[in-house]
Amino acid sequence: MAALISLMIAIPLLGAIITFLTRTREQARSIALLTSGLSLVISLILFSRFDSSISTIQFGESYPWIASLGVSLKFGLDGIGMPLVLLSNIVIPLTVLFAWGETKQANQFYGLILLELVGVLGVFTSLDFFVFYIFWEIVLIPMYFLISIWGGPRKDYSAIKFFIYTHVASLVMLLAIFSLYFNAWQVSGVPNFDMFYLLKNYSVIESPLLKDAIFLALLFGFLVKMPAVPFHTWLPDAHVEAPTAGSVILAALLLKMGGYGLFRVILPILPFSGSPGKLISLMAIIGVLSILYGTFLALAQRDLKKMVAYSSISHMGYVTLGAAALIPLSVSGAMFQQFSHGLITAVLFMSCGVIQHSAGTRIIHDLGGIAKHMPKLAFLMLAGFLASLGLPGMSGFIAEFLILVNSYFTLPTFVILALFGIVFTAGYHLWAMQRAVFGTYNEKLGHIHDGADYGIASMAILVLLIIFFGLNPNPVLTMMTTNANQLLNFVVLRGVIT
Amino acid sequence: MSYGLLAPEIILTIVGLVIILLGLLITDKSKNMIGYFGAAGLVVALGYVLKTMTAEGSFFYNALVIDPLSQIFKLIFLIVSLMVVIASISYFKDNRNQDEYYALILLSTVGMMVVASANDLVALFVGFELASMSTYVLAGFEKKNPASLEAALKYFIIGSLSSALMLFGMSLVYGVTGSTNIPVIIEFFKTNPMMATNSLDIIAMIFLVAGFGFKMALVPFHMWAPDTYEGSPSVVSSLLAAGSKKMGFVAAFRVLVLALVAIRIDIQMTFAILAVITMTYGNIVAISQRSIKRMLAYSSIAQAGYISLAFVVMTQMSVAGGVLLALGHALMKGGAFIAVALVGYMVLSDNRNAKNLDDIGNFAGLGKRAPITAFSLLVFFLALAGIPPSAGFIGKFVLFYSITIEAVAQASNWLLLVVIIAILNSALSIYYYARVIRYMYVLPPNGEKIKEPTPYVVAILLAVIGTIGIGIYPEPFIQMAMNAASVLGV
Amino acid sequence: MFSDYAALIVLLPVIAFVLTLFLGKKLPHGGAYLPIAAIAGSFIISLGTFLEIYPTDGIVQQSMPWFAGMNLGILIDPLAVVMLMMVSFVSLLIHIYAVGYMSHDPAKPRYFAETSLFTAAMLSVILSDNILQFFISWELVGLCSFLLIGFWYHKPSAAAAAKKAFLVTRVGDVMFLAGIVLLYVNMSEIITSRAFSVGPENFILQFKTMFEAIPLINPTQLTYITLLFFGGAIGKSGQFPLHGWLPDAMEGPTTVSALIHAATMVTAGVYLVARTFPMFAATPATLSAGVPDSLLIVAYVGGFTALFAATMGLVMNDIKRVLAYSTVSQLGYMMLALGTAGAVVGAQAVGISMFHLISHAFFKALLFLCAGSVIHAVGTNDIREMGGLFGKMKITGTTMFIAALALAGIGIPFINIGTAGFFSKDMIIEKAFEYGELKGDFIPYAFAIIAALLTSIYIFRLWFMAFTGKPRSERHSHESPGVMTRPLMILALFALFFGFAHLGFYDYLNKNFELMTGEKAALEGESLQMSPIIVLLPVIVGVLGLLISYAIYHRRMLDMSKLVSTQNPLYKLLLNRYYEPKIGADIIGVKLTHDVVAQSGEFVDRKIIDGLVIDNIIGNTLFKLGEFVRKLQTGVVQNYASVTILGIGLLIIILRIKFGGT
Amino acid sequence: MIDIVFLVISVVTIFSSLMVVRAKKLVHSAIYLAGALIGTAGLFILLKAEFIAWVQVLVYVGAVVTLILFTIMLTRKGEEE
Amino acid sequence: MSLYTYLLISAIIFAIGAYGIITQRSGIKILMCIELLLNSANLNLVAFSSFNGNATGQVFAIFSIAIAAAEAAIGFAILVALFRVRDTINLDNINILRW
Repeated sequence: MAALISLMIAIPLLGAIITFLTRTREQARSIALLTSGLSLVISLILFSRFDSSISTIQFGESYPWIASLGVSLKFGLDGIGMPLVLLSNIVIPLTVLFAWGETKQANQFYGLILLELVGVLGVFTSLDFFVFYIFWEIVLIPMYFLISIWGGPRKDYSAIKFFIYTHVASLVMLLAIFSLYFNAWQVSGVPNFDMFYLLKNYSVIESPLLKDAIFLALLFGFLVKMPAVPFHTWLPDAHVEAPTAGSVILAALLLKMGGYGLFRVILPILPFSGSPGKLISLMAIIGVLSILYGTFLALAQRDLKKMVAYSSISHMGYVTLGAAALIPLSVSGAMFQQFSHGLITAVLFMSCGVIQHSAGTRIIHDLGGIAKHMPKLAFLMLAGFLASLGLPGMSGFIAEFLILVNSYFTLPTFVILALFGIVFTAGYHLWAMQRAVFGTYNEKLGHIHDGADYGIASMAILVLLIIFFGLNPNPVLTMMTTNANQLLNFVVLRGVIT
Repeated sequence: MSYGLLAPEIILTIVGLVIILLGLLITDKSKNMIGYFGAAGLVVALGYVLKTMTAEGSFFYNALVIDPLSQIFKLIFLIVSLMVVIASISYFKDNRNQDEYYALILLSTVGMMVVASANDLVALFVGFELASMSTYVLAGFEKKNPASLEAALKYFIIGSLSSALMLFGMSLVYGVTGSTNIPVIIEFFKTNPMMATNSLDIIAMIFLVAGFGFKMALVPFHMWAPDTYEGSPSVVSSLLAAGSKKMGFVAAFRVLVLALVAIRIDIQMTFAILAVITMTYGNIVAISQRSIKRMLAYSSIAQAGYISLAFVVMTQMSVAGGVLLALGHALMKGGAFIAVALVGYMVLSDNRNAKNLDDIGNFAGLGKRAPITAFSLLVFFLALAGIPPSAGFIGKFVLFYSITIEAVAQASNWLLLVVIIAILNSALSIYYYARVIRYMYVLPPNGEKIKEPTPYVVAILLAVIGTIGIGIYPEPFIQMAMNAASVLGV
Repeated sequence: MFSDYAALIVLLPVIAFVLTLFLGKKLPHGGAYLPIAAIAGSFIISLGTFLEIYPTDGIVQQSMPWFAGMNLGILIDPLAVVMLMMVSFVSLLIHIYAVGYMSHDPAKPRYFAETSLFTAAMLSVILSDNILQFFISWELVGLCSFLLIGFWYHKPSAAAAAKKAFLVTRVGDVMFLAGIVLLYVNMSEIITSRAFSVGPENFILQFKTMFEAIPLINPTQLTYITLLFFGGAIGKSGQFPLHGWLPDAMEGPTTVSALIHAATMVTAGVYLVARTFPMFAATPATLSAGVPDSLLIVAYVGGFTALFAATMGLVMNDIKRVLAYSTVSQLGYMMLALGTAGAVVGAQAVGISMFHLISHAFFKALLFLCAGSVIHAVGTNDIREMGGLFGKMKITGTTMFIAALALAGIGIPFINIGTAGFFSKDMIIEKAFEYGELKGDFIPYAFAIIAALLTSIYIFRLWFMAFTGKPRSERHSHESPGVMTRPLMILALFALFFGFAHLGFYDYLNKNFELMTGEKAALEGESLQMSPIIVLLPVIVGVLGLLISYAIYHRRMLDMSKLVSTQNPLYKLLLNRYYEPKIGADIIGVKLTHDVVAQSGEFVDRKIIDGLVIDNIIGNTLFKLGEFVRKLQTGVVQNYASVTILGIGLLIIILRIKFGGT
Repeated sequence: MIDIVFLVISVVTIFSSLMVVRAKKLVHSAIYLAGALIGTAGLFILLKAEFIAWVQVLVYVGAVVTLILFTIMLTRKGEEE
Repeated sequence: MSLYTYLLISAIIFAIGAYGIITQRSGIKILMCIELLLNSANLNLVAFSSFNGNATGQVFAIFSIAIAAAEAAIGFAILVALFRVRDTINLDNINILRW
């Protein structure tokens, strides 16, 4: 079967359309689960057939589309995209399962979730910049609706802020894509939006200033999505107001698009930019700033979900730092951090969702001792929090360890700064656990129930996966390392690092 | 000399006249059939244009030409008219004067089509006036409605002023060049570059810009547009925003682009400033509107700003982008106004004496009350905001991209700045579109679900299919636009 | 034969953990027998392995690649095997004891699951053949301690203590991690630049590889690396200044305290220094002549902690807190041994330190279990409310007295008869003296000898207050059941007689690093002839402490009320634990971090970045601008015409200016 | 001679145009408009475009001005102006 | 009589018309001013035609006169209709559509 990737994208798209048209909740959620499950199966097939030892594109597909612009529908996977495709396909069915009890406009709800899947899969697989951009933008729309229809009290503000903020960033990125495209066109005289082709021709640009401008525009597009401090303020708002499923998808998948961009686009052109040294420092500063800033802000939060949102910022800072270090293992560590954070943050947001649902509040001070009535949740939440604070044996540790250890070669100062964050990271996680989950039960909450079985089940699966990849990261780490090595061949050749 | 290529204009004229005749003969009740007749005429004309997309020809001593540029704009005009006519079948149902209405629409379409084909200033002027005058009447078609009449009056006054300005400009052009035939004029300018410093040229050009700019609703010639779009019957607003506006663009493409290139005046900067001011103004003012029609009007001004970026660099690519965006905008804006008309119908069916039919409050819960309309509006809004895959995205993409190319090629920082402003503007526009989307999908409905009348739905879906279709399969349209642009030889 | 299954030492308790966690509720005693059986299995394999490798001086090494050049592996050398046996054995006894102790707790399955995992993690620390796996297991130990200290999570104090334990040790862990980062960087530079071979059997962070590379590592870097490792050890072993969590950790069940503070977790820090001792010993001597810098610091920190913690042990009223400070103090001794003895006798110091570690494990576990038995009986932790228990709890009283003797290091010198503590602690104090003689620095010795006196005083104070005199509470108390007392008796035997194994133990452990790397690792110091008074002094202070306590707390010969009052600033300082909880938790933890840094960050984020820039400057300005520009649209058509005409005029003027012309 | 005629006609035309704007009463404006248009027709004749001049007089003066007068009549209410 | 004299007259009339449109309030007067504008354009066309020596300008002028008449008719019709519903043709008051 040749067209597995397009099939993988088409099935949820079809599923989304059918889901929109269904009338009952049962139909909607069954179809959503079925189609996302099918997509998962295909991605597992792809995963099992994937050859981790080569860095070239596998399962490539190409169909002509807009010939006059040189656009064609190109899809393919390599070690950068494959793990994220897998992650998307893991997270979405579990999100559907988690949100099994959704009653408000269920058909739209599940349909939008499936659309998100379509969008992120498209982003992670398309190899044509035009198509990439289209999927990149498509992702925004379902999320906007997820926040603004199923969101919390300030959903309007948050949804629109999310939309405009990230849209502006994408448009800036679009400008850079134009420039790349034009440049490549000038070189060859043939219009072509092929991603690798455009990136390869980046080095031909003569003006160093223009090179840096293009680079920064692309970087900006990705950093906003990640999000990195100081472009992060849309994230806490969006998370706080989004429904749990929305938060999960936002944090687990949408943020990963930014990181994906770093590896797919930024790193190949970094050595050829006008002033690589400065740009590397810039990325490193932003990375460390995000780590520390996110940590301290998380420490200041009263709302559990907001705290988790800031922890996302902090964790995504590691991705930037690892990418900026330009060491094969730090880069693969950063890729693994993306994968791992996707799983972990899903658990965290699901926990927040269950608590909100059962206790009716997420304010840490208003909770207290809920472990008494919600033992299963407390257990899984604890597991998630521990994974999030980088406990060894869970996937987050592997990623952070690789990043810290390997980034030290090129960015020692930044690594030392990042290390300071670790204690405080543990601090806010444990503080929240202690105040919200442990301690004396707050009788004001009334009698609360443990999370529903499907929610607990999906969280449990995620926790198992976190532990699995924490003990055995190789299934995804090997392919990441292969591609990181290939990416950094450029860098070494160019003499950016020695 | 065969006039076969002019068949669409001829068919529409005949159908229009027959409709007037029919109106005199048949009973008021059976007048509801006239709409279908008009639509049939439009479909035939449309089919003919589609068949002759790549045809070339020239008529009446070179006063009219058929070329890809004219054909693609005729396509736009015919599609818009068709949508408007179909929607009007519901909108003007049981109206005693609907025969005149349809006849006027068809005649104004003929006017627009003449402008699209015009190769002579006289033909251009005549077509312009034919289209304008029909639309003046259409804008004031609801004779009992003060808003409609006021809209018509304002439209008329500013419109005649602009016609006069345009005529004055044309007279100067004629005076300088001694001809009214556009190719001759261009040739003259090309061979007499010394004239470029002659202030008559500049004044003439600016008068022409003013005349066309009025139709395009460019700042500062835009003032009529919000009032007129708001006051006119929604279907007429649709025609004005989607069709008549494009007439200004095709005229500008025909005359201005060439003339300006020929005169070799470097007015890039001036046009850039006009375009930037136009889009920013449109977007900023649109933010605080409560009337959807008014909001759409301002958004239409903003879109005009984007399209007129094509004049800034005047490359084949940019003109193609402008044409594409014009095509896309015709579909999106036309569809959006028709959807607003449907909402007005819905509000009226709740309460016969309702005022402010297009108030944003009426859109609350539209997703539940009229799902097709709401979804279509969603598509239009997202497309207008330039979200892929849609006609709006493709148009903007090609356009912005062509300007970036020029910016890179000329190493021009301010051109790049123009693109950045344009891009930020298009992000800003999301703000007010999203507000309506929120009303439609987030807020609770304040009424029962309604049955959406079939004619409206057909018209809207036509636009939706076009909007998304161009977004998904843009290749033939890009080709068409490129061909059209190549006619200009820029 | 046993050594082939060495991995099972860790895996058995892990399996027991999983099974108990999920099936425990359905099994009798909360599934307690699963972990007991598993740990017994671990003990048997450890013992079997020991019996296999002891005669041949062999070691067990198994390794497999893991990710990114790291590996997972097992290393059983003398150092590891003695620890394995001790940990699995003590842990086994504590588990058995817990069957009785926890019999009334509804959350038994969770308890046994967690302790099982805890034991597994500790065993894994010991077995690791590389520093990364060591660190991972180390962290898991920390996790389990967090879970177990907060076992009664509904008690706010328990939840807070658990958090404190995790966070404070986390500070150390970050230093440890930083050390690993630095080590890794150095190692990989050595590997790439100096043709240092790393093969498929020879992984980058393996201890073996590390030790081989020691001569190639930049000495300054080596000092940093070892000090960062020691930072980790400080956190885990509760050394000053990261000692505060350990006494608070008494909020967990007493069996947990026994497990954590006697046998396992806290010793991991000492074990870390022992495990990487060759690196410590190889650091350059810049601070003091002839003493490697890192060892010097280890000695001082250990010595100071020994004394510092003992002072607080004097005044605590909570029976478990007294024992906790005692643990901190004894861990200080172990560190002191590594530092001072390391400087004079090289790698033999490991044996000296480990011997104290193991004997301490026996008597401290015994002390805790006895304390548990007492608490079980009287239902309070406060020794002021106990008294006269000896009559009712003969076994507990006797075994606890034996443990106290061992802790105080009582024995008869010259004929080498005495408790376990006598052999182990005296050796440390003697080596500290030897260090003083050789290096001219008697400060560590002074720390050690004063701490020994205080140790004796506080432990007998505890015993006399609890078991003698009149009962001070009305509560009916009774001896604990057999399942609890039998482990006490077994441990008491070890506390009494383990010391006699000291010579064999030292010999065996001395070979440790040679066995691994195949070469002699560290310097060999010649033994010094001690004067009898030095040999006698530790025992003398031990007996002196016993007598002082007897005098004050049993015979009431001195009135302590003057001293023991909150008017006395020294007493107040001690009772408030040198204000460490206040400084650590309130000022650094809450005020500085949360209130100042985090809140100002929040301010910047919400008010400046978000509020000012995004909402106000960008958002509101645009909206206001829109509202303003909107008003230009007056609705009067003449104005529209004016704008049109003015626009044309403006355009003409602009273009005229631009192009001139006629 | 032509010059004088031209001068007279142009002055009349410009004056009439100005009075279209300045006249207080609408009817006067309409009359002045007729004057201006006729003046323009005169200029047409001077330009040797007699046919256009005739069309101008017929269409403008004959039709448009009449239309204006009608409109003034239809939109007059009471004692306006 | 040079071409520029005619152009000057035409420009003056144009300016007067523009001035009227800006300042006047009565709808009818504004319409008249528009007629003036068209008239000035016609004058231009005829003048150019005469001095250029080709008849195109005159043809254009005829078209323009015819169109102007039609336009005027439509304009006045709108005014009358508006007068019926609003009872005024003072444009200052016709501003329900604004902002």
